[in-house]
Amino acid sequence: MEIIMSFVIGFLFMAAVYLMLSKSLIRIIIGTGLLSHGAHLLILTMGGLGGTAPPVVADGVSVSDYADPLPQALILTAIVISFAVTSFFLVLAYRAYQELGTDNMNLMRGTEDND
Amino acid sequence: MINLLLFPILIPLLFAAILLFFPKNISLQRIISAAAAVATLISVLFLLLKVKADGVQAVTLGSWDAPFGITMVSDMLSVLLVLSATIITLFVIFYSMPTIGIDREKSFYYPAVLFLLVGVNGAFTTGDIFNLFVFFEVLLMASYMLIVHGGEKPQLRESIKYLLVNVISSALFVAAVAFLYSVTGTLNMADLAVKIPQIEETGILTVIAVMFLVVFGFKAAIFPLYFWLPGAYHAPPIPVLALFGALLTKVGVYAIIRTYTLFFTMNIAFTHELLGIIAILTILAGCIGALAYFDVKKIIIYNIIIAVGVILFGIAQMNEAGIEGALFYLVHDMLIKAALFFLVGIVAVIFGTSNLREMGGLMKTYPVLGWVYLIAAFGLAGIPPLSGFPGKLLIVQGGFEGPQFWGSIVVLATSLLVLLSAIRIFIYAFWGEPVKTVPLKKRSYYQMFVPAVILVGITVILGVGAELFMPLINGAGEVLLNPSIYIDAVLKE
Amino acid sequence: MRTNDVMLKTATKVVTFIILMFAVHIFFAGHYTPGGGFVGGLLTASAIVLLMLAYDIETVKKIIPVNYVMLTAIGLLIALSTAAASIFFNVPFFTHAYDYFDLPLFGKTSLHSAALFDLGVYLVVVGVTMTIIQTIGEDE
Amino acid sequence: MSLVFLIFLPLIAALFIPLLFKKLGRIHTGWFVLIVPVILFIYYLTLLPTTLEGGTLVSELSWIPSIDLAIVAYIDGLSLLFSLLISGIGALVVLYSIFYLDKKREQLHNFYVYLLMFMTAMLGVVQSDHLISLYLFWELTSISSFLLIGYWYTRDRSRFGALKSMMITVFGGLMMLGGFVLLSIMGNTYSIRELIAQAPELAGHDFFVWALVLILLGAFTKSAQFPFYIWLPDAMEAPTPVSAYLHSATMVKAGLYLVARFTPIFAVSGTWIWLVTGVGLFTLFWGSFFALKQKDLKGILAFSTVSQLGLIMSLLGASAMGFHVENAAETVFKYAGFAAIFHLVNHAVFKGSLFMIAGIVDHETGTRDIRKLGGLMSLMPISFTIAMIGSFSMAGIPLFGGFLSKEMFLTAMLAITEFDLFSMDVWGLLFPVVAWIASVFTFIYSFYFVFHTFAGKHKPEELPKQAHEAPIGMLISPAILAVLVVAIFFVPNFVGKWIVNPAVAAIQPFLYDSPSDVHVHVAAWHGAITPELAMTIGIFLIGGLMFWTLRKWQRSYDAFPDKVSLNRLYDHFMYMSDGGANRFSAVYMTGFIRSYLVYMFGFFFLIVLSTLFLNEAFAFDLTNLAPIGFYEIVIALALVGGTITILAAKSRLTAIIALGAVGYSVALFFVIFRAPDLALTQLVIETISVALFLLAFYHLPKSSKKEERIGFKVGNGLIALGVGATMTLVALSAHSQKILPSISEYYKETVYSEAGGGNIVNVILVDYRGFDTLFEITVLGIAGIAIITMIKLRLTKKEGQHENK
Amino acid sequence: MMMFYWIALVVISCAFVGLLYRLVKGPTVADRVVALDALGVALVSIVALLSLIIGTEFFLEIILLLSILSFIGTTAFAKFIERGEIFDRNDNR
Repeated sequence: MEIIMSFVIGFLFMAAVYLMLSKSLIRIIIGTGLLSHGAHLLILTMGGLGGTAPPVVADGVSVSDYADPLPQALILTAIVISFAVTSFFLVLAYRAYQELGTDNMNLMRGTEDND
Repeated sequence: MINLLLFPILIPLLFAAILLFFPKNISLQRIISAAAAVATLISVLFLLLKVKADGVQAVTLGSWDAPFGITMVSDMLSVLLVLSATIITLFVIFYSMPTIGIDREKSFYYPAVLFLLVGVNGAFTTGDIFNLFVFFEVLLMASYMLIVHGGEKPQLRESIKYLLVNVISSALFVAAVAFLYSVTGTLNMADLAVKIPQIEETGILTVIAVMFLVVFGFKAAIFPLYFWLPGAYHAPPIPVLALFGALLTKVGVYAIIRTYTLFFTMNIAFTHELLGIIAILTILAGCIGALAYFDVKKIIIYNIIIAVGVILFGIAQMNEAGIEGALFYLVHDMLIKAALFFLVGIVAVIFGTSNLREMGGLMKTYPVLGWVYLIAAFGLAGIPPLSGFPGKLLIVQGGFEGPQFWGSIVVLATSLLVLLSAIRIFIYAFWGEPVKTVPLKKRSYYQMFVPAVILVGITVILGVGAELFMPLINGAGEVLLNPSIYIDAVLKE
Repeated sequence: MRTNDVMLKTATKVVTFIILMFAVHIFFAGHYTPGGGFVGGLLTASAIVLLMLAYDIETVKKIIPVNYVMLTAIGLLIALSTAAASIFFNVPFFTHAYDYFDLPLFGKTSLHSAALFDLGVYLVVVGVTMTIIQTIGEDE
Repeated sequence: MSLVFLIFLPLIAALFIPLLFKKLGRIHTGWFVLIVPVILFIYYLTLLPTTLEGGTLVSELSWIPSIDLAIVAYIDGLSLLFSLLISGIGALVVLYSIFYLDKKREQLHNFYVYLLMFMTAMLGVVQSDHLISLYLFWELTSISSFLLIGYWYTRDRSRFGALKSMMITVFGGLMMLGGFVLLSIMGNTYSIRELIAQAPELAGHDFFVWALVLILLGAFTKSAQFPFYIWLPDAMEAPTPVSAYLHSATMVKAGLYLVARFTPIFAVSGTWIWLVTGVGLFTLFWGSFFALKQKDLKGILAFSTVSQLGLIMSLLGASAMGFHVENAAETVFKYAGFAAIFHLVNHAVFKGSLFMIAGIVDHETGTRDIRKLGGLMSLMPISFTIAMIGSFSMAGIPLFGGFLSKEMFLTAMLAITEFDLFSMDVWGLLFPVVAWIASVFTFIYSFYFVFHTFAGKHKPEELPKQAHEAPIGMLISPAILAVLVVAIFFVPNFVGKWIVNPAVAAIQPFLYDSPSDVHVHVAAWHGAITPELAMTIGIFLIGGLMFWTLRKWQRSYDAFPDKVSLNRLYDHFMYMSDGGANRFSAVYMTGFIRSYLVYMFGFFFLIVLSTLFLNEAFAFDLTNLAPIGFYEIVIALALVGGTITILAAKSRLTAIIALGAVGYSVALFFVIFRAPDLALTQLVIETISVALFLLAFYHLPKSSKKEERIGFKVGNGLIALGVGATMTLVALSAHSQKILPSISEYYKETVYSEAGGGNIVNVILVDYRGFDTLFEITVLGIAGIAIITMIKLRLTKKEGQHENK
Repeated sequence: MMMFYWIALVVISCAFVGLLYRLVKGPTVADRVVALDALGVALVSIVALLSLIIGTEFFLEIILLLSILSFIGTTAFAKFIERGEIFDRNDNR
């Protein structure tokens, strides 16, 4: 399963990068969303997918059956943080559109005033 | 007080949370934020004494044994960086008061600065690789807020790029942590340092090490990952720029230093050679930028990149001179960059522009500013006996002793370009025929000038009185060169 | 345009309480079964959002007169002080204390300082989520 | 008195200058300043007997003992000679400047602070025994020279000259520092004396030639040797007292000092001898040749200085030959070292006076253009006399000090032809020939300088001011120097014994144990027509003839194209450093985030993939895998399908909904892989995110239909493929090389017993790793206030608040 | 019994895919909303079936949560269609 997941994750990263290279801001933000999905799944996969019971103490489950709880905790933290960042990014995009009147990144050239 | 080393993180956090209750009361915001920075500073000084007396301090949070809970570790390196960061934040708060504008002050500006300090201090102190990620996010989130604070057009435009790059680097960070966890099964840095040498197949670890280099390189703005920096740093107002320029890239640099000396040492011939080459390229790329633009802010901004290269070059040598030089230079660079940004900020305010070509003749009206700037510029370029020199000397020595002979020559030669870029500001803004300036109230001028002068004064002391600091730098270098000190402090309590 | 949304409003009154109850449950259950302050907080926020949907922002502000930024700050302070309490006992930061008690009605219950920390998390989550939704909602 | 303190005496005095200038503005500040060099000069004079005996003095001020940095003042014959020059000429220059610079119009406090700073720097350079303190003072001389040249900072030429001199000399200084560090690594000490003591061992070291070349770069740039001399003519923008002091008598001699000081270490090397002698001689020729092209009085002097410095440099190079010759102290090879020092003294004296005269001419006539000058002889008789003495000494005419040293120079050059090491026997003949030609030109430009200014027709209509003799005060200093020029001719051996011999002994310790061993007798007449005398006579004849016909052929200098000159090279470098860098930077700093991302992602996957394969880290292991279930495959397909939908989506709404679908699939993965907490959180967050997406993008216009170019798309696709492949490959390898057990077993075992909880994930979050959570909610909190400020605080409407506008 | 669960799962999955198609394709927003609501129900069933298959009770919270979210989501969407905005600033305008 881990092998399939590795490919899925690679695919997610690929799609994310492709989207981030496009000029539309919303596609870029969607790309960041995919990127974090990929990263979260990666942690889970790297922790091993072999557990047969959720990591919640229950009767009749031996310790080795639990799924690895540490990656799950890490993912939880990472999810929350990427949620914060994504919301910020969305509002930023919203404000940028209000001020700059575009969501096209090509029209948002920087201050690199090459004189 | 076993928790002493947490105070530099918790005090600003506490005060920042308190500040959220009355955003509109400016005077209270100012007083409390300054008080927070002072209190933090005091706690850092105590911590410094403690570390100096008793060696590396470590506390494992929640009383869980070392690899299982999160460990916070204060060795001399991290204390020094925390100290510099706190000093700079304190001065930035003072400098902000006359410059940042009432509207910004009413909109959670000071809490954001304190949150940034929380993140920076935390990143310097943590002993856990995932916790490092969390602190990175704290400081990044605060920096996102500060960079867009005010919502001016360039700010909005540049913060999108800044944000995007950092989101990518965060995702890669998480991925890299996942890989590392997969191979080693642990997250604690000291534990990693114990476990990594047990692994015989170093190949995959080398790959992971390179990934971490890329991840931290995004933050540290190494070649070719620095492209986001010039635009992003150009957008926000000067105090924020000073804060960013002095602190943010240094966190990335610190992370590289920590990981590359503590546990990614299994394949030095590959990883550190690579680091050295990248460092040299970073210096060169920074030099091109520093010379290319006639904009006071940009010139100093690109000098950040150059300094990053110089520091990493010292680290890449992995010998005593190189590492100690890099550490000295790191501390120096944080202070001098803040000071320089303060100074060019005043210049930009006086002229109402940051374009060098529209400046001139300031020497007639503000001679003292000119002299202070000149001293800072020479300090930046590493002219003895100012603070840039001892570090650079040691780095060059390290390079000559190490494998990268040519690197040292490049470091030396590019010092000239650094000097040229910094002196160009002097020649264009201070010399030449006077041009029209924006009238500036004496009071607000001094409110800006005094913090700048004190910071420059500190760098001068750091250079002339370098002997006072050398034991600290030595102590920091010793831990980096002998990871066992760090490991023992964390794992055998 | 005024629309007739009595159905929605009536349903909301009931559902909001169900959601809130569920949120409280999930918050307290977190230590032993899936859940915790984070999900609890988000659910609470969803309940408030539902209210906002059914009524309007001003009304909801009147019903729940809370400054969400302050709520966030309070949450942060609670979490921080729970963790920091250990400083006064000179044990490492974040050292939790817990014990089992026999309470009437509840039976054997564990009281855990971690729950207090989780309360901080809960408040922050509610505060932040609502801050975001409210500011965007008002700006439209 | 501590020597180090004396070095810093001028700098300490400088601190009081602004105060004196402000409070006692009526008295020219220069009078206070004058005290300092006079005190120093007198003190250094009292040290002469010590060095005559070969004695030395040391004093140390530690700076950073931990890394062995200190300021060590060390006086031997060589240092003392230079110290005397610095303080002596310094005193005369200050005296001169009192009359030269107007106390009302000039910013004297700045001027004298710079000048005193320079004095400290220069004393430091020549007295440092410690390599790093030498470097420190070396850079300080560059800086003070920068400030002095840029003294009239509103003039474009001043700023240009200041920057140019600093760029070139600091470059040399940095290279020299590199050489110093190499030396210190080789010898494990920063002390020059100790390095000299272990000179033989150093020669075998790998770094030896490197150190040699780097240090020479420092010396050549400072002493304006070819091709680095170009800064010196531009430095003439400085006030004339500065030119007299820094750019003829002292600072430019720092390079000579450096070569002299390091001769004992490097003399063993043929590279050293070739480089120093060759470059010196070529510079001598080049400078003297182009001096005649100049139209500016100070320009002529600048080129003359370049050429004279070359002369001394070549002598110093030749002096190193003594190391390779058996019993050199008894042969003709002994002359070079002595001649070098002797000429250095002579040059300082006559060139100082000439600069002062040039200043006087400038001051009294308002121009330095030699084409406008002429016939000043009758108007300014005293100046003319002084100028003539100086010029004749420079030309090497008897009765003036320059004759003696010039003749010794020819002797030394002739001696080279007899030297049979380092292929000198083949090329050696070139040296006297070049020396002779250069001397001819020296002769011509000396005459050119003095006679085209003072003789010929007076052209008052071309002069900005009515010319008349300078005030007496201004003439004192040059007159003193002129007297010295003559005096040296008559008592050369007195000067030799007290000043030159101790210095020579310091340069050539391999020849002499103490100054008293130096047996060089200077005489104007050797009792017969020696080859060198014949050469001198030849110089006079040919030189005289050519000067006579100067007007006819001087114009041929214009044939030298400006485009290929070294100045152009510098200008080009400076252009490259701004305009060029700007254009180059514009190529990649496009401001488009896409380009930046392309570089970054490209770098990322290239570096990681190459690391993966270079280190043979790729591994693929099928053991230890979780079984593949049917349902997992379905979800994976759903996820991939959702992603493809996003990629292909034409409308935003579709893309957003598809993102939601992907998020829900991820949540289902969490369900399947036994992570209920994650699934819960993911579900709520995904829902809220989708809502936020819709909210934020509800206002956007319809996305533009303009498609990106196919080339871009392919490029993007390749980059994306690279990153994706990297992640997959590394993930496979990392998973296949799970080597150590995870720490999470601990959590499973202790969660109930020690942490008092049942949900391990939650307990990790609030307890084991609660610290993470604390700062995770901090991040959330910051995001909250960030969003609220972003929406509420809008400064753009208020224009002109920020300097970006 | 397990067999039954699996069959149910497959059937619901098919429904799921169909609903997804409707969600993406539209053509009207109303179609999408209905699809979304039905998707929520399908998702609830899927998770429920899965937890039966795995044999754990810890997914019950997920089910409850999903239904709540689906309710709120549908409501929000419905309102969006009707009013053109999701939140009212003030009802009594």
